[in-house]
Amino acid sequence: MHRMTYAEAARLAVAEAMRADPRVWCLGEDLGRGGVFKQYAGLVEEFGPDRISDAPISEAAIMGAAFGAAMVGTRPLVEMRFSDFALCATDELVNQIAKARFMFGGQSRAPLVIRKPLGMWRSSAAQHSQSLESWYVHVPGLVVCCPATPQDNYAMMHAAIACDDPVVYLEHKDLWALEGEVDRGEAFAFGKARRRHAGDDVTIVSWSNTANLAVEAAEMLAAEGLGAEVLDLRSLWPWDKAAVLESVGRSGRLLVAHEAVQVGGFGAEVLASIAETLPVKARRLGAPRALIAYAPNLEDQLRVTAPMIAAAAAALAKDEP
Amino acid sequence: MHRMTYAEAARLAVAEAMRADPRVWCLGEDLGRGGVFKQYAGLVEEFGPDRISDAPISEAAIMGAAFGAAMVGTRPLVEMRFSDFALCATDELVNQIAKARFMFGGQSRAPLVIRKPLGMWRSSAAQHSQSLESWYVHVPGLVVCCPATPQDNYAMMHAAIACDDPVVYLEHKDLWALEGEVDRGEAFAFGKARRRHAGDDVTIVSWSNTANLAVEAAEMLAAEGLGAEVLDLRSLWPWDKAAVLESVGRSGRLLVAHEAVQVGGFGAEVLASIAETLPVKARRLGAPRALIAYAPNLEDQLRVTAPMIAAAAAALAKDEP
Amino acid sequence: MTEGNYDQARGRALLTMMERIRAFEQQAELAALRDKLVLGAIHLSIGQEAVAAGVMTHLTAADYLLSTHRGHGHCLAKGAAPDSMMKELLGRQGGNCGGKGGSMHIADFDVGMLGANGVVGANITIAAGAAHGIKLLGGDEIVVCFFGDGAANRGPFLEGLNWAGVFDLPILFVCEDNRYSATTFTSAMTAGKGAAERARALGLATSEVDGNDADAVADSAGEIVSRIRATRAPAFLLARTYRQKGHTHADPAGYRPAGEADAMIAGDDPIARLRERLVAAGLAESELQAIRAAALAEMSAALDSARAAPWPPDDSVFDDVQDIGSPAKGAAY
Amino acid sequence: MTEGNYDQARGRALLTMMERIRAFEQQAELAALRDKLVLGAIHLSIGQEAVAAGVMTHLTAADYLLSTHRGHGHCLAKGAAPDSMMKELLGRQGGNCGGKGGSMHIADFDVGMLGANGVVGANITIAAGAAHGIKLLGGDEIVVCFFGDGAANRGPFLEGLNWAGVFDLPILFVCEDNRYSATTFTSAMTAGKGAAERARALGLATSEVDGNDADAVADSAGEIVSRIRATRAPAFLLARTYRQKGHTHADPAGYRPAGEADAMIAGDDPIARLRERLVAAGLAESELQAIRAAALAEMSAALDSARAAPWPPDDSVFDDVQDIGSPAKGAAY
Ligand SMILES: Cc1ncc(C[n+]2csc(CCOP(=O)(O)OP(=O)(O)O)c2C)c(N)n1
Ligand SMILES: Cc1ncc(C[n+]2csc(CCOP(=O)(O)OP(=O)(O)O)c2C)c(N)n1
Ligand SMILES: [Mg+2]
Ligand SMILES: [Mg+2]
Repeated sequence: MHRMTYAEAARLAVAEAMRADPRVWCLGEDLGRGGVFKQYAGLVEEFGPDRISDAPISEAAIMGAAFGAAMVGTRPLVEMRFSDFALCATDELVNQIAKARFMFGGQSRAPLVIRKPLGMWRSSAAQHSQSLESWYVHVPGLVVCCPATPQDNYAMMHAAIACDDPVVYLEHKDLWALEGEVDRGEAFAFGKARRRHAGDDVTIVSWSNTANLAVEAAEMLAAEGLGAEVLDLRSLWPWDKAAVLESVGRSGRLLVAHEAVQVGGFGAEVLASIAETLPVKARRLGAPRALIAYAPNLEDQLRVTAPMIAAAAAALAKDEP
Repeated sequence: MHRMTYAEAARLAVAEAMRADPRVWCLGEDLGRGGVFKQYAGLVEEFGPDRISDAPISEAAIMGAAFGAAMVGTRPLVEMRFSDFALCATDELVNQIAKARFMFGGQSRAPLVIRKPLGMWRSSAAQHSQSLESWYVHVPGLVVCCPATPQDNYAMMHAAIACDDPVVYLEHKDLWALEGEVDRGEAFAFGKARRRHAGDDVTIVSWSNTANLAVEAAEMLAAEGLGAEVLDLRSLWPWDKAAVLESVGRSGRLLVAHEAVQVGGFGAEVLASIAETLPVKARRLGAPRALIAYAPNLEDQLRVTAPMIAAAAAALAKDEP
Repeated sequence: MTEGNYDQARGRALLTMMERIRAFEQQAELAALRDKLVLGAIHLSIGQEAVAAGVMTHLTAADYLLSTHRGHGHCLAKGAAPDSMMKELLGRQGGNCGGKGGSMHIADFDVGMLGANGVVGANITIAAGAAHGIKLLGGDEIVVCFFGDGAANRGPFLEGLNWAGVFDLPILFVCEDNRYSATTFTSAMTAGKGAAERARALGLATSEVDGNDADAVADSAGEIVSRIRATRAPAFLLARTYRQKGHTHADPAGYRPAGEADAMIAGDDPIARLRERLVAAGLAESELQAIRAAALAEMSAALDSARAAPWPPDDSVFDDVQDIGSPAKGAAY
Repeated sequence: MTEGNYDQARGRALLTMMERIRAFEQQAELAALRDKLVLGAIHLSIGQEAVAAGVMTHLTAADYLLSTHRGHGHCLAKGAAPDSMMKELLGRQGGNCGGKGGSMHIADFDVGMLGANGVVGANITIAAGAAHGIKLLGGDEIVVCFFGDGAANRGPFLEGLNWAGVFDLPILFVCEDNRYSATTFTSAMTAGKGAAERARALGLATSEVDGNDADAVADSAGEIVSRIRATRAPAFLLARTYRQKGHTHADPAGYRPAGEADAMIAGDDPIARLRERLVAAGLAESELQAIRAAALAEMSAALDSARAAPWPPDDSVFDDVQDIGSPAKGAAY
C-alpha cells in the first residue's frame, strides 16, 4: 500500500504502462511542462518529448491524430485538458473513433484512452465546469470511466490503457489533490461497482466526486441509525446493473446522485433500468437544468452536497414524500 | 386546411416568417440549389442569395457565424444538413450559443434555429443516421424540437423562428415526403404534447418518426380491444410531463418508444421522471447500444417498429413480464 | 516527360488501372440506377481516375491511404479487390466491411487502405496521425491522404497540415480539385487562391499538376513520394480535375453551366487523353480495346458475384461494436 | 510617424489608456494573489497594452469587439467601466455579467464588447458572423476580433477568416503574438511562417506591426480601420508583443528562457517606450506621473468598491438561462 493523491495515482499508472509497453504514448497541450493540472509531472523527463508529446491548440487534430496513430499500432493516451474543450473534437470522437471498428467490419481497433477532466472546480464558470458523462454513455463503441478515488484512478487507468476499445476517461478536477491508499495489486474490472458503504435501508448509486459525497452522507445517516448502501459505479459503460439490483432488492429504495444536470443525466438511465426491472421507490439528485456560474455563491446553488444526499436518502428510507 | 409534405410544411413556415421579418435568414451548404433534401427549394428565387445563403463546408463557421449574426440583431436559421455533421460544431452550439446569454448576465440573446435532420434513412450507415436528441435536452440553454407530422413541422417551425432562445430543430430524414393536412391557424406551444390516439389501458410516449409508428401500433392494439394512448411530445425540452402524468394516472402503464439508442436516450428521462412521481409499470423501447450499419437487413435489426411497440404495450397492458 | 522517351509500360499500367476504375464505377452506377441494388448514396470519381492511378502507382501495400466519400478509385488503385468492394457497395456478405460500411466507409486494411470517410475533411487529421504513428514506431512506410477542394474550407485542413508540419511526418496530402463541393462551386466559397496556397502558408512542400494528365500526375507524384521516403517530411499536391458526374449517382447536376460537362468529357477526359498518348507512342488500338474489354469483363463479373452474394448474417450487426460492454444480440443491453 | 510631427495628444491618450489597463490588471493581480478575492483564473495582458489601446482608439462604441480569455485590456480600451469589470472579476453584484461570467466571459454590450471567450479561437467565427449580421442589416459598424498566436492553430482560424473573405465582411482580425500558448512556445507548435502568412493565403489584406510600439499600432490600425470603413472588406493585423506575466496569475512561468522576461520588461515595455517618446516630444515628467497616479487611483478605487460589493442574489443563477423551459428556482425542473 502506498499513500498518494488522485493525480499521482494516475501518473503512476501511466508511467508503469509506458515502461511496460513502448507503444503507449501521451499527447496534449503543455504536457512537456507536466500538463495543466501537473498530471504528467516528471514524465517527459523519463520518457522524452516524443512519448510525452506537446501539441498545438488543435483539439480536433489531437483527437484525430491519436486515432490515426492508434490504427497503425500505437496506443495513445489523449489529454483534452478540460472536458469542455473536448467538444471541439466531437466529430473525431463520436463519428470516427467510436464507429471505425464497426464501420470497417472489424478491420481496425481504436485502442485510445481519452482523458477529459470534468466537473465543477471553484469558479471556473460555464465553459470549464461541465459534466457530460451521459453523452458518452449514449454513444455505442465507447467505454466510459469515472474514477472517484486514488485507488480507482490507479487501477482504472491501467485497465483503460490495456483496453482495446476507446475509453473516455473522466477524472474530476476537484479530486486531483485527494489523498488515499493505493494497492497496486488490486485490478479493476470494467462494469464492477465498488460498495463504498454497506446498508440495507436505502441504496445510493453514484460515481466520480459525488460518490465520495455519498459516502459522507451514508456516515451521517449511520449516525442517525439509517443503513445506506453506497455503490460507486466507477465505470458508466459498462455499468454494474447486477450490483444495483442486488442492493435495491434488499433496500427497496434507490437514490441516484450525480453532479451533472439531472435532466438527461446518467441517473435517469440507472433509475429507469431498475424501475423497469423491479418495483422500487426511487429518486434522482442532480443539478438543476441551469448553467454553472462564476460567483461562488451562485455556483453553490447548483451543487449536490453530502447533506442533500443524506436528506434525500433519509426521506426515501422513511417513506417521506 | 392544405395538404402538403413534411418538407413543404417547414418550407412554407420559413417563407412566411421571412416575408414577415426581414431579420430572418437561412445559411448552410447548397441552400441556393434548394438544400440537400430540397427543404429550401424555391426560396433563393424569392429571397435572394443573401437571405438564403450558401456556405463553405465549414460547420463550425456556419454555427459560429450564425451566433455572431444573431447577437447583432439578425435571426438566423442554420442548416446542418445531417445532424451527424453538426458534431463538427459542438463547441459553437454547446459552449457558445447555449451559454452566452447566461455567461454575459443577460446582455445577449441567441435567437437561432438550428436545423439538424436526424434518424435512419435507408442505408446511410453509421455517420449519417444518428439520433442524438437526448444530448441536447441535457444542455441548459437549449430548446429541443422533434416534429413528427407536416402540421407540427409547420407550426413548430414558426414557433422556433419566433423564439428568442436557441432552438435545436430535429427533423426526421425519413419524413420529408410524408403528406398530411396543415391548418395554418393552429399555433404550437412549446412543452405541449399532442394526444395522437386515445386510450386508458396503456400510455405510449414518443416523438419524431417513432410517434407515427406508435399511432400505427395503437391502431393494431385497438383492433385487439386494447386502448393505448399515444402522446407525441413534439418538444423534448420543455416536455409535457403533466400530460404524461395525467395519462399514466389513468392507465398505470407507461411505454416510452424512440429510435435513438435506448441507453442514455431521452426515454430514460421520461420514465425516470414518471417513476419518481407515481407508481407505474414502465418500459422503454429504443435501439440496442449498437452502431447503425449499411446493409438493409442489418439496419433493420436496430429499428423500433410498430409491431414491436404494439407487442411491448400489450405486454404491459396485460401485465405480462 | 517528352514523347521521345515515353515510358510505354507505365502508360499501359496507368491506363489499365484507370479503365478498371471507370469500369467499376460504371457497373456501380448501373447497380444503383438500373438495378436499384445500391441503396445508399455513391459518389463517382468518373473523370478523376488519373489522380488515383498516378499517385498510387508509387505506393506499396505497406503504405497507408486515407480516402474520402469519393473513394472507389483510390481504393482500387491501392490494390483492393473489386469483388469485395462491389459486395460492400451492395451491402452483401463478403464485402470489405461485411456490409456494415458501404461505399462511404469502404476500407481494406490488408492493402493499407484505412478507410473512406463520410465526413468531409475528417480524414486529414487521422492521416496525419497515421504518419505520426509510423514515425513513433520507426517504420519506413508513408501515408497518402486524399480529399477534395471543398475540404480545404474545413478546420481539419489547417489543423492536420499544421500537425504534419510541426511533427515533420511522412505524408502526402493530395487535393483533388474537381471544382465542385456537392452542388456548389468551391471557388465561390473559398477566399484567397485556394488549397495549394494555404498548404504553402502552412510550410508544406507544395506542387500543382494537371490531374487529367495521368503521366504528369505519375511524374510529379513519383518525385514527391521518393522525396518523402528520403526526407520523411510532408508534402502537398493539388491535382486539377473534373467531376464528370453529379455529386451522387442520383444527382443530375443541372446546376452546372450549360455545356461545361460535355466540353470536359469531349476535350479533357483523362482516359481519352492517355489513350491518345499511347497510340502516339505506338500502342495498337487493339491493345487499348483489349485493356478496356478486360476491365469491363472484370467489373461486370464483380457485379454479378455481388448480386449473387447473400446478405450478411442479421446478428453480425452486434459484432465489432466494442469488446467491453458490447451489445447482447437482440437486447437493448 | 517621425518625431517631427509627433501627435502628442494621441500619444497622451494612448498612454493614459495603457496606464489604466496596467493599473487595472495590477490591482486584479493583487486581488487574486494577495487578497484571494478572485477565485477563478485571470489572464493578464501586462506588456501587451499597446495593442489594445492602439487598435481600439479608432473604434466607436457602435463598433463591435470580440475578445479572448486575456481580454481585460481590450474591454477597457473599448470603453467598459473598470468598476463593473472589477466587480465581475470578484464575482460580485454589479459586475458586467452579474457575477456569472467572471474574467473569462467578461462582456459589455453597451460599448459593443460582445464578450471574452474561454475557448481559444472560438470568437473568430462568431466575430465573422457579427460582421455578416452588420452587412445583412446594412449597418456601417465594423467588427474587431482579437486572438492570440496559439489560436492560429485551431480550425476556426481557417474557417472564420475564409468566411470573412468569402462574404466580404467589415472586420479586422488582430492576432496578438506574445510568443506563448500557455506554457508552450507557439513557434514550436506552428508550421510555416505563422498567422500572418496564413491570413495572406486566405486572401486577407494583411499587415504586421511592432505591438509594443503604441504609435506604430495606432498608425497601422488607423489606416486599416479607415480602409475597412470605406471598402467594408476584411483585414488582418499581426502585432508582435510579449506576455510579461505567466499564463494565468498563478503561473510562475518558470519555463521561460532565463532572462527573457527581464530583458523584455527592461528593454521593450510598451508603456516605458511610449513614455520615453512623450518625454522626447516634450511632455513633462510630472504629467506622466500624473497620468499614472490617476490610473492607479481609479483602479484601486475600483477594487475597493468591488471588495465592498455584495454577492449576487443566490436565485439569480436561475435567471437568463432561457425563456422557454427555464429552470424553476431551486428545483431540478
Ligand atoms: C463535415 C461535412 N459537411 C458536409 C458534408 C456533406 N458533403 C458530402 S461530400 C460534400 C462535398 C465535398 O466536396 P469536396 O471536398 O470538393 O469533395 P468532392 O465531393 O468534390 O469529391 C459535402 C458538402 C459532409 N459529408 N461532411
Ligand atoms: C479550445 C481550447 N483549448 C485549450 C484551451 C486552454 N487554453 C487557454 S488559453 C491557452 C493558450 C492560448 O494561447 P494564445 O492563443 O497565444 O493566447 P494567449 O494566452 O497567449 O493570450 C490555452 C491552451 C482553451 N481555453 N480552449
Ligand atoms: Mg470537389
Ligand atoms: Mg500567445
